[in-house]
Amino acid sequence: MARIILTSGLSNQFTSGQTELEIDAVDVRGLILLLDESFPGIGDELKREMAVAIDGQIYQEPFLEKISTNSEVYFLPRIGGGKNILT
Amino acid sequence: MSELNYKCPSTIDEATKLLATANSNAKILAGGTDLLVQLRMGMINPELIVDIKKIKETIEIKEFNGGYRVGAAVSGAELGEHEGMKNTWPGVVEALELIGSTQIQGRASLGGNLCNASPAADAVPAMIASDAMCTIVGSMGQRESRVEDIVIGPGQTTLQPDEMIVDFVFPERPPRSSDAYLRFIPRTEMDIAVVGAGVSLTLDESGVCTNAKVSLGAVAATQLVLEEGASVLIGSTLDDSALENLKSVASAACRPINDKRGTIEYRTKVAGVLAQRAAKIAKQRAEKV
Amino acid sequence: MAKIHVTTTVNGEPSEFLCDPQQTLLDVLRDELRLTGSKEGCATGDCGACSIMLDGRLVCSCLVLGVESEGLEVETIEGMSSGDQLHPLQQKFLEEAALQCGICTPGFLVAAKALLEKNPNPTETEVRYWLAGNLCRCTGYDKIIRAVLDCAADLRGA
Amino acid sequence: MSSDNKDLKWVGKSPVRPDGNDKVTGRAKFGADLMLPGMLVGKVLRSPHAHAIIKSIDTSKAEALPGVKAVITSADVTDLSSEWVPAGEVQINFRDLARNVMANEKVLYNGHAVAAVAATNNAIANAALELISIDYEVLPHVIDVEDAMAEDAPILHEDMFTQGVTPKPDKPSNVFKHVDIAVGDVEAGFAQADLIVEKSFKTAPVHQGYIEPHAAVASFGEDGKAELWCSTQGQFVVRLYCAKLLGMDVSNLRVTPSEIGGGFGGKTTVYLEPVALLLSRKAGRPVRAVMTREEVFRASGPTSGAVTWVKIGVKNDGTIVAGEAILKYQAGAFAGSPIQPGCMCAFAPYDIENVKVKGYDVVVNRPKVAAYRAPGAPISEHAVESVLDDIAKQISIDPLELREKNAATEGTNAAYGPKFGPIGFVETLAAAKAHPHYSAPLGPNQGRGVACGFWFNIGGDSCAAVNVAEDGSIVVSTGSPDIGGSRASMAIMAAETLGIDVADVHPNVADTSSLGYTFLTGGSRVTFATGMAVIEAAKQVVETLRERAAKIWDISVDAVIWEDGYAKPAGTNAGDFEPLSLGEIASTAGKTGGPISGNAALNAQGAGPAFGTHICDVEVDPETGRVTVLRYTAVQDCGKAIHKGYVEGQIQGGAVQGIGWALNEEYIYDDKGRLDNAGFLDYRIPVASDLPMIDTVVVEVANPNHPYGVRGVGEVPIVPPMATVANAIESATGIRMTELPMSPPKVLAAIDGAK
Repeated sequence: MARIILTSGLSNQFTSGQTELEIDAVDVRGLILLLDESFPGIGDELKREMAVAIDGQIYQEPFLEKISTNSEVYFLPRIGGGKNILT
Repeated sequence: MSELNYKCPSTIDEATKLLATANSNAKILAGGTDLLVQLRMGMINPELIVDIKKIKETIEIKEFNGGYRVGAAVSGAELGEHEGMKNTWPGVVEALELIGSTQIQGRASLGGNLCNASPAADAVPAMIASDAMCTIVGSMGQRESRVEDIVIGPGQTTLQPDEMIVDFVFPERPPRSSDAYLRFIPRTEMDIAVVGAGVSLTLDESGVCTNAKVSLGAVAATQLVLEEGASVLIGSTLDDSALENLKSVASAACRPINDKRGTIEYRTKVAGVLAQRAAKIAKQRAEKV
Repeated sequence: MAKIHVTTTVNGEPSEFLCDPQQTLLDVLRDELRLTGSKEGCATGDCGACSIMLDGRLVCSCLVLGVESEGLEVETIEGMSSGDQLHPLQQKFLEEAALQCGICTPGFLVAAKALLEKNPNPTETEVRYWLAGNLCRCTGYDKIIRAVLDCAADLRGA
Repeated sequence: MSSDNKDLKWVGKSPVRPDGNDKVTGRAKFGADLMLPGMLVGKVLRSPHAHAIIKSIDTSKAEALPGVKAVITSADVTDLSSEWVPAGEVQINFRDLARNVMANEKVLYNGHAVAAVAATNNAIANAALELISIDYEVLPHVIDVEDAMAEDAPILHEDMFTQGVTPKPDKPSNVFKHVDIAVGDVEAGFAQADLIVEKSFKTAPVHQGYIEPHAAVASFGEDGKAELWCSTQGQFVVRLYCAKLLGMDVSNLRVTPSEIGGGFGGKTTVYLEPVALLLSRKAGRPVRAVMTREEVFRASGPTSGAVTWVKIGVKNDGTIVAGEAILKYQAGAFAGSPIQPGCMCAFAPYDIENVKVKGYDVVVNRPKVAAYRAPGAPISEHAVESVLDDIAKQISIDPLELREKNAATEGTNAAYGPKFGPIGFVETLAAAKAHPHYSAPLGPNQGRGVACGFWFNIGGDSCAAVNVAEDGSIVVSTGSPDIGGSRASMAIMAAETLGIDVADVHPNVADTSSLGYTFLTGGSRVTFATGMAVIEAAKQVVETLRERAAKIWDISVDAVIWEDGYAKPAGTNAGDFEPLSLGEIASTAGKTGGPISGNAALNAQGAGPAFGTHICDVEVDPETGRVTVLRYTAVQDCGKAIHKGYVEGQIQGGAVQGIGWALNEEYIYDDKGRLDNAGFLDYRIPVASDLPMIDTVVVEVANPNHPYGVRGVGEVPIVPPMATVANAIESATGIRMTELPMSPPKVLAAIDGAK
């Protein structure tokens, strides 16, 4: 089971405070689908807002990145040279 | 869009005629460092611009009764290259040279700085402290005036619409006389004075101050002449207690405003500090001449 | 509006143009003569990007009327190199990475050239104060000041 | 390849930049330098009010003025529905973007665009603006972030309900969203602390201050296709935004980036570009729109002003046991301040078990904030680095040692979550400690301060084409505008990969129709991400060159190696052939399979986070409050410096922007909410005579995810200066300044107050 960590912002909104989960998923796409089944609505939020760090490696636009059984997967807000505040 | 015309007369007579016929819709162009900004920003909308830089009297520096006549349109760069003025009136020269950048120095003039009538004008307190006179010509003829009698409020002068300043007269100086001008700005360059202080003085052989004049800028609607400041210096050797007195009378005399460049409290405090520091520099200079 | 005919010399070339009385020399150089090397960063004499030489004096062309240049000598960045030879200051700015975006560079070069012609051996402080009217937001000025000092040393050595 | 690779030929050197000659001769064409036949002048009418309802706009008089060819208002801009959509890696709300470009229903800040005209010359355009009459109903305004959060504050957007709070609020608010970051248990952490220090701070909004004002030239065709030339950090981003706002097919718009006169994040969005296009479409002629400096200050940028509070608990030995922060950032008139990265960066440099950060994104009647170098980070890290300085003093430990004791290293869980890979923070601390500056003597009224800074750095989408010309010279095309010498780094990486002279590589910045999507120049991503694309494309070229040589020699490609720009037989049994140069292979390319070209399109992952440590000496005039920076040293981990000179330049420039932020830069508003210092005269960026030389120390801890070990450089150096200078002032005067800018009146008041 991979260890999944959510921001406290997300956990307040969708998982009633739970920030750590154990889930089996082969890649980020699959993981988000599984999360959305247990916490309806979180999927869109994750796809729209979040980057992912798998074992320390940050992916700004995660989708097909592989997840191994003992991976540590952090969802964190996308960041960029201010490009997250363009409007 | 009112029609704007430009004229570049070569004599004072031509210039004053142009000013007279334009009845107060004309602006005089010397260095233009204020005028062009005001034009660009739409703050002024004149019908005629009279460029006085082709008039011999306004662009030359000449010796006069042991002192100097400095044309109203002489640039800071030119004044700064004039050994005589630098040695006799270093405070006046440094005041004009403090205005803006090297580029501004290529244009900015004593006449423009005075007639723009800004309370923060750098050259004006120095000229007032130096007891400078100016020559004014209008359609009614020529008159002389003390520089300190020209500015009567922000943007307001005692000049008539058809009058122009031709030159400034800096009198001959007795031995052991000198002057200094200091201003405070947030950066080291390129700002408008938050406070300015000009001091001119004369010492006797024993180092006692026999004559002094102190003027402050940017601490009231017009430049201030500190009679009291002069009297605390005269008769003293500009020792610490005299300078402390100068500091407090200078601060006491301030009637500043709060604006984007400084607060009442700050301007009042720093005016005293600068008057004190300027007096020290003037003293050191006077001891050397 | 009645345009005024002006005859002047730009970078050594006799030059004529028509301009409105309120048009600045910078507008004339850029829009009428198509010499766009002089830049408008502020139009109020605060940034120095439009620096030129007017009858041997360093000025901001945004604070000069086009009509004022009648009969005068105007020198711009376009006249700084000769043929395919860069001016030593231009060369030094390239070698020492004294520019990043390059928008302020023409103004700095014109101003620095004026300095070295007046004072071939300036101190760092003299260079910094002479160039205080030229704003640069990219470099922090360090490499610009070094380039001017190093170029001055080369020219003295040469 | 790693950064300690000794046999690098070009990487790390400082060759003259390929675009240098044009930039020292005035030949380079910047945004306002382009002219087209029949070109009109575009000008924008802006709101004199901070907050008002637009009751009506009458443009008839302006339209009737001879020489006026087009007038537009918000009626000409499609009012898009409010949705946050991904744009590249970015979240953007096109409705806000449209309404910032041209005010609709309400003006939300002094300087907000309300109409625009295109006329045959400047004077007519200006006259036309004066003929547009607008009936405003002035509303109460709010400028300060905490006033905007107050119960009774004037509301900017009636449809804004605070996000990230449950239950959903029932009334609108100026707080767009809350951000929460929590690791461990701060209460438990503080309970273990021997010393707890907490302080509040205020930072001023600051403008990027690029010397080149925004400029755009647009030419719209009758066929619905358009050309746009503009000064931007990202031509592809401009293309997307403009196409969306004008309802065009993205590919019908060709955007060509001019040379760009500085950006620092401020040219990552659009202001004039859609306006110029709309005017050109309406007038049927090319239109050039250029901002005045006053417009730049009133209507573009800046970064957020903020109110921050930080609480840190330590053991007597200096171990940080807990850190907590509350950050309130101004977003300007529309939602979207850099609060998120601000929260994430606050404690990022340190290994702290218990961290809690709460952030607020707050709208106020100011121009919409834009990106500015390491957006959000300088504001939160200023507070943390200031509090750390007080802690070091109170437990009498050297401020660098305090940071060394708690510094994040490889494997540390960053305060925002994931583990750090290889990072060079402690190396920068060690280099700072060893630097002669740190032990140099100080005089009276002088003080020394140190502080650190962190930024993530990013990668993202980049394309590159490497084309071999007939004579073997190389043209490298990328989609990344060159703000600070990136053409030079691209040329260096291509030359290194191809084993040829850097002078034979000619980089070029391509327009949106000539190359694939490339995300903008920002986030310190270009040398990393676009560099990876260039290296990848160059490797393809090398492969092709080996194949062609194999064909010429009629041997197997495996028997051909590429070395120092030549194809050579792999060994004696491969055959005895004279090495073939790139030129020789290129000249016969037609016979061996046609032109030789490499093309890469990638989304670069694995950007290397970067850290900096700065040292500053100041002298404080106790009678005037003037702070003079006497000496400044900036140490930074750059992974690998590709072009040494421009890496140093980035660090020096960033540090000096930070010094301006620390000492003099601020927005001054009058009681009507109008900006009172919209110019370089009273918005005081540092001038040459304000500064000493900026000494730089480049530390190189390679980023394993880049072929040459590159980390982004441009953002980090603006993070430490505000606290570095504040800490130096504290050391000189014993006074902790908590409000930026630390201008003479504030410093003097603090000194007198302490007497």
